[in-house]
Amino acid sequence: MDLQLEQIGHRYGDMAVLDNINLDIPAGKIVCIVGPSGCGKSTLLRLIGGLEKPSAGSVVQVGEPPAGSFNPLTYVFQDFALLPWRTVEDNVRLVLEDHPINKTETNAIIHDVLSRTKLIEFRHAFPRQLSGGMKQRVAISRALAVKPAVMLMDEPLSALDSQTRELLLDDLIRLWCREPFTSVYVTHNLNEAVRIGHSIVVLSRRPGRIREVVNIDLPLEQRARGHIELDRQQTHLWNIMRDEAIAADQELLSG
Amino acid sequence: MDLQLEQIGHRYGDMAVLDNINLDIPAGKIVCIVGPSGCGKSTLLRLIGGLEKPSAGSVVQVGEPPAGSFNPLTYVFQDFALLPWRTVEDNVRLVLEDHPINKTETNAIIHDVLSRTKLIEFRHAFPRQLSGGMKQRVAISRALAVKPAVMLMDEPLSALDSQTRELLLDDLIRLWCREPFTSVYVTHNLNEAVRIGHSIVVLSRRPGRIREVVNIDLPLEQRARGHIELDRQQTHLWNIMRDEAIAADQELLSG
Amino acid sequence: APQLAMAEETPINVGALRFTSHAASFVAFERGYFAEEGLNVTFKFFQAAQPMAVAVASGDVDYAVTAISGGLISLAEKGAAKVIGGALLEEQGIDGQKILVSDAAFKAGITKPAMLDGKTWATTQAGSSFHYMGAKIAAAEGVTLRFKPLQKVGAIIGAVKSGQVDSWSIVPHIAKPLDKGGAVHIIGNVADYIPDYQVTVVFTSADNASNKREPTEAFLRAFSKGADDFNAALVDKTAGDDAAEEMVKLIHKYVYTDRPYEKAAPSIRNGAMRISPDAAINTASIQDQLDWFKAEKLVKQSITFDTLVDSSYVKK
Amino acid sequence: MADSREVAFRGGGFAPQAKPWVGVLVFITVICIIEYGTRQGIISNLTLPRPTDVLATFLDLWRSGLLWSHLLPSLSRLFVGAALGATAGICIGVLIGLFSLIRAGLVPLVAAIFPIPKIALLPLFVIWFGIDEASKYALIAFGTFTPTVVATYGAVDNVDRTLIRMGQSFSLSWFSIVTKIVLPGAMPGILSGLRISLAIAIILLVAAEMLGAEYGIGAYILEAGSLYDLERLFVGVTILSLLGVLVSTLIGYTEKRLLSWRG
Amino acid sequence: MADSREVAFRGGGFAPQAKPWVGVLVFITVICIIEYGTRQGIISNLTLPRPTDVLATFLDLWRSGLLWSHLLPSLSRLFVGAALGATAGICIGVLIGLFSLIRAGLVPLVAAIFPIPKIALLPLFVIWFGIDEASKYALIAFGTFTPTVVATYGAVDNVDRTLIRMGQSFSLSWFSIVTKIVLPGAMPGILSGLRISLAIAIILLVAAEMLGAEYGIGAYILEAGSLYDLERLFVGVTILSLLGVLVSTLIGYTEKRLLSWRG
Ligand SMILES: Nc1ncnc2c1ncn2[C@@H]1O[C@H](COP(=O)(O)OP(=O)(O)OP(=O)(O)O)[C@@H](O)[C@H]1O
Ligand SMILES: Nc1ncnc2c1ncn2[C@@H]1O[C@H](COP(=O)(O)OP(=O)(O)OP(=O)(O)O)[C@@H](O)[C@H]1O
Ligand SMILES: [Mg+2]
Ligand SMILES: [Mg+2]
Repeated sequence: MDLQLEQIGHRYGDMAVLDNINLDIPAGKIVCIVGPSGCGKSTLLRLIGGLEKPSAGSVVQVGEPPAGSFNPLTYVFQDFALLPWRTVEDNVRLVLEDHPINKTETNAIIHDVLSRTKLIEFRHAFPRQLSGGMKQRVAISRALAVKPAVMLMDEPLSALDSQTRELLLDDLIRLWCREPFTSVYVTHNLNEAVRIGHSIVVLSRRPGRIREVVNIDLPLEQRARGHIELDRQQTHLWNIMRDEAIAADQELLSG
Repeated sequence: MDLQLEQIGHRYGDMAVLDNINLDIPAGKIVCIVGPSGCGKSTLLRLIGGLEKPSAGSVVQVGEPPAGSFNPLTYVFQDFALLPWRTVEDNVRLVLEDHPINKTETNAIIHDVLSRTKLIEFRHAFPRQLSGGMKQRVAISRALAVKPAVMLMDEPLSALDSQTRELLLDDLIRLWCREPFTSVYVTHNLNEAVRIGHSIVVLSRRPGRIREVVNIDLPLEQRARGHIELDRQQTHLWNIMRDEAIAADQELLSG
Repeated sequence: APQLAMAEETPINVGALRFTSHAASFVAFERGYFAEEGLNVTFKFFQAAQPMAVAVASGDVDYAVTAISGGLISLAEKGAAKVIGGALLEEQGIDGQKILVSDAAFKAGITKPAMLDGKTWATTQAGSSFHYMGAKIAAAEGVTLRFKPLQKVGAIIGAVKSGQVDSWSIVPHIAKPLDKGGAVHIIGNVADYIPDYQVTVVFTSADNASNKREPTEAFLRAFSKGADDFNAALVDKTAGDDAAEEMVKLIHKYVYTDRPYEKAAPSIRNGAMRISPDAAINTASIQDQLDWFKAEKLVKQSITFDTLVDSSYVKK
Repeated sequence: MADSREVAFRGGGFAPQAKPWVGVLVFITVICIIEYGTRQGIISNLTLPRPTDVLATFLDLWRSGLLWSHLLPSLSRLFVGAALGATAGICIGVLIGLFSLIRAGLVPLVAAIFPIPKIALLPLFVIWFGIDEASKYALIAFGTFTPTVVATYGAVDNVDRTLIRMGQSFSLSWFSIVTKIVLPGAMPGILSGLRISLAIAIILLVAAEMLGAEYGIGAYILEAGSLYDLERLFVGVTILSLLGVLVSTLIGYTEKRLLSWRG
Repeated sequence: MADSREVAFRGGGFAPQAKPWVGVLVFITVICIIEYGTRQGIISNLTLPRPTDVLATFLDLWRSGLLWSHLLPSLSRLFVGAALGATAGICIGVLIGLFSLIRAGLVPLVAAIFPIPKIALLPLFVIWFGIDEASKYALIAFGTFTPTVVATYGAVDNVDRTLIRMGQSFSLSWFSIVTKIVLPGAMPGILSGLRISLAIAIILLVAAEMLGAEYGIGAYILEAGSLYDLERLFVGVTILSLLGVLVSTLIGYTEKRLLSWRG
């Protein structure tokens, strides 16, 4: 299943947030979206996932979602969005409860996703007992549990410290290599973008427009730390964005 | 004025947080502290600044603080710690109000530090109107206003998005190059550490002990992005820390 | 006999306060007069008279005894309550309600009601019997009083004891111990100013008065019997000491229950005032009270004696 | 692209939208139903008064000038009592927030005083404070005090500790930290506590005016109640209700001015 | 190193420490002072009763068995009334939190009802609910209702919207979102609202028992007040105060059990 964004525009009241976004999200690929703060990255992700209706244009789903997918478009949130009153296991169970599957199947799915993220031992722990990295791994397990066609990730690593972020980025890459998934991955971190993105979409300052789309052909498994090609791409991206970032940082926020 | 940490140990109740820390902080140098989450970096910084009393050992101040320093040991906090009900200018004024200087002097100091951080235009804005980068620049101005002998910085950039972080790191380096200051700089980000640290102290998992001290001789102004020597040092640090980071991330938090 | 007319016992609710002035009902109940009339009485006790009046209007209580108050007249005007008989009566010669002054006022030389000019007079609420008594005394003596509404008898006692209001009038069993304690002084009798004052009346809902004649008459008969016993034992004291003792014991089942008998007995004896024989109504007194309420603009001008009283039940 | 379709919308909701006219409509409907019911006799005149009669009674009260004779003493009692109670409450609350010893001593005392009904103490208030204005002020002050204390020390507790540590790290004096960081930081919590305290103060007006008040909205209500005059009772209750709305609006306005930094 | 010295400590403070014995000490001191004062005659017997007399009165009450005759009806009124009011309040509060239309219609109504003193409506309660238990339940329920509504919709409003969006993003049904996300998320706020509502319920016990109650702590207090019997008045007040502490402890316990996930 592919996604196509067709001339998407969005406004909040008088404020234009996104303008004329055209983009293809092919199956099995990770599309990264980068851009200065407030340029509408999260908004774009909400439009793709159907959590908000675009003011103009449309998000089109091409082809059927794979059979057995409970929730074709599935989010992973920056702040994990775990229910603090449910254990790890029950947080995953939450998203399966509304579907017509029996208890053994549910337990099998939970076991499967928690072992893929190495959380089996912690299945009875409450979120408050987990470190940030573990919380995000729970959120990823939960997303995997509904067998998504597309994973929509909004800065999934930015709430973590940079060491944990390194570890989790490796985990994500390993997960993708084992079984490729489609993803739209919003990030602020250019290093993250060049490590995990098959293509990187650079948005301009608000109202967000597509400045450039950078494709990186290097297979994910070969993108080690400090790879020369990646450093080159990262510096290229930084040069595109530098002025926008300075301007965005110097702006007084309204309201 | 130098600082010397002598056999510092610290416990909270039954929990040992720091153990046998010996460290010299020479004047005019930036000492970075890195280590896994919860290893006691912030605690160590609080001990150095006199905000907490160490359970064992002592922090010794060698030599007099420079004349005219209102607050020899001055913090820059991760979450900015700006008073939301005061404007930029008044946030800086706050820390001068308890000192016996007259109004014109105060205003001159405020003007000076705000222009060094390029915030003059925004002096009447409230914190809520500022972007994260600007807020941290206000916090840095406030720290500069009291003419500190040592700046104690607790992950000053980690609340910012990575593009703003790049910009602010450059600003900090430029500030230091213009007028070298002494600093203890806690960070999670190894890239930040190799870019700004004259020496980098690696702490072990809790209870924090010094694993290694890495000295980088390259002058700050030459440490550009993607410098080979820095990348090498960064990878070296990552290798020291990797296992600690994994273990720290896998730990259930107590309480 | 009336009880044959009714196939089985009629259940009725009687509202009461735990005061000696409600003794007629207690006696009629304890001595089986209600049962003889085929009435199965349940007492509903209240902390104040005003909610009791409202409870009669709402049908929660069938019969009750209370002072004529603005509230009762208003309920009668709304077609919800009717006075059907008389109860407590001021009578010259019998110990009745007392006029009190605070110790401070007494020391300042106020020893007669005539000297109360410009002084404060405690009432519970505007339109209460205290208000009426004060107004009548003031009119008779040609003085002006300032009325202080204090809502609760407890608050009034506190205010009089501490000298914050100057004067008040109250039933003897409260007045006498206060006087004895020295904090207040009795300076007169209400009966001297309002002769034959109909202090309390028996009333019921308008519906009972007009549509349930039989049980209403039965109630009044039993009530009167209780009143006769009470008057004989404690007011006229014609029944002898044993009867008086027995009467006090009977009443102690309802009043001052949490005090030992020895402490309660004097209060019960002190509280004995005449209850109108045959529940007769002193029409003149009621008319006077009604006129006063109207003059004070506390009730609607359109109310007549017959709105308030159903005089078909008892002798006037 | 035979099998292509738009992504379905599944967000929205759970976000209240302002619909001010609905509130007005509800009030009008309720009043109309009561008017109709009382006119038709479905609602007996013992149960509820006719709204038009209440209005007429109110207009009478206004024209006779008595409205002001009742309203002004009540307002001054409310003002003085609430000012005393709130000021004392804020002071004690701040002290509790700042000093562990005072907290340990007073918090249980306040907790024990809170559930005491003020009307139970009416006879004592007469002795303690007399039956003039002092006892009314005292009763309202007493009722306003406890909730203000609780709200205030809660607000002080909730002041961001990092801001306090910041103040200490710049070696600010204790006094500066309290006046420049703790108090402004606690202000939002204190103000929202005042919303409740002042509503309680209005409620206590009736209890306060049980004590020898001839004039005052509370006294007016009590008299109406004792005369079972429902029209006047409802006029009084409506005035208190409007007073509540007014006070709440005033606090909203104060919040807007004092807390303009929240944007 | 002639001029070397340790860094001065300047942190600490602004963090309350538990000192439970101080509270106990304060109570004991206050009681001792009153005892001494009344014995010496510094405090007149009109102003405050002697604590030992209060205790003796309490013991009498206990021995006579009347304590239970007064306490049990009050407890059952409190329980039924507060349960009714709190349940209705939580339901309406959740509805207000969930539906904009209901919010727009009911919030102004609740705001208008809040400042109405319940004692002003006593005569009406008799007509509406009679003089038996129903009117006492109704009065307490009515008084508990409004603060519970306000606390509940506040709690629902404060449920983290990202959790709700998460639920929607997984296409959970509306019902699942409400029962599994909104209600558990609002629970801490609802419970802390109940603290206030139940304190109010205890306060209203006295008002409720003005309505034709023979037995009950409120009736006991009223009778003591009307006889100006300070010992008994204080026995009653102390019982209510202890009841308040008990209820607050019970809520604390419920919080601990229900909100164990907060750790
Ligand atoms: N529900 C909303 N109502 C009104 N304005 C909104 C809403 N959501 C977002 N905005 C505004 O739209 C703009 C874009 O927001 P968005 O969150 O999409 O930016 P972003 O690129 O994700 O920023 P960041 O990098 O900080 O996460 C911002 O100015 C924001 O204030
Ligand atoms: N005031 C305190 N009382 C009790 N325990 C504390 C206190 N402050 C910190 N700790 C504990 O001490 C340990 C070290 O905390 P500290 O904040 O110094 O770590 P850190 O290295 O700064 O972590 P991070 O990288 O997450 O900022 C943690 O386990 C923390 O929970
Ligand atoms: Mg975003
Ligand atoms: Mg830290």
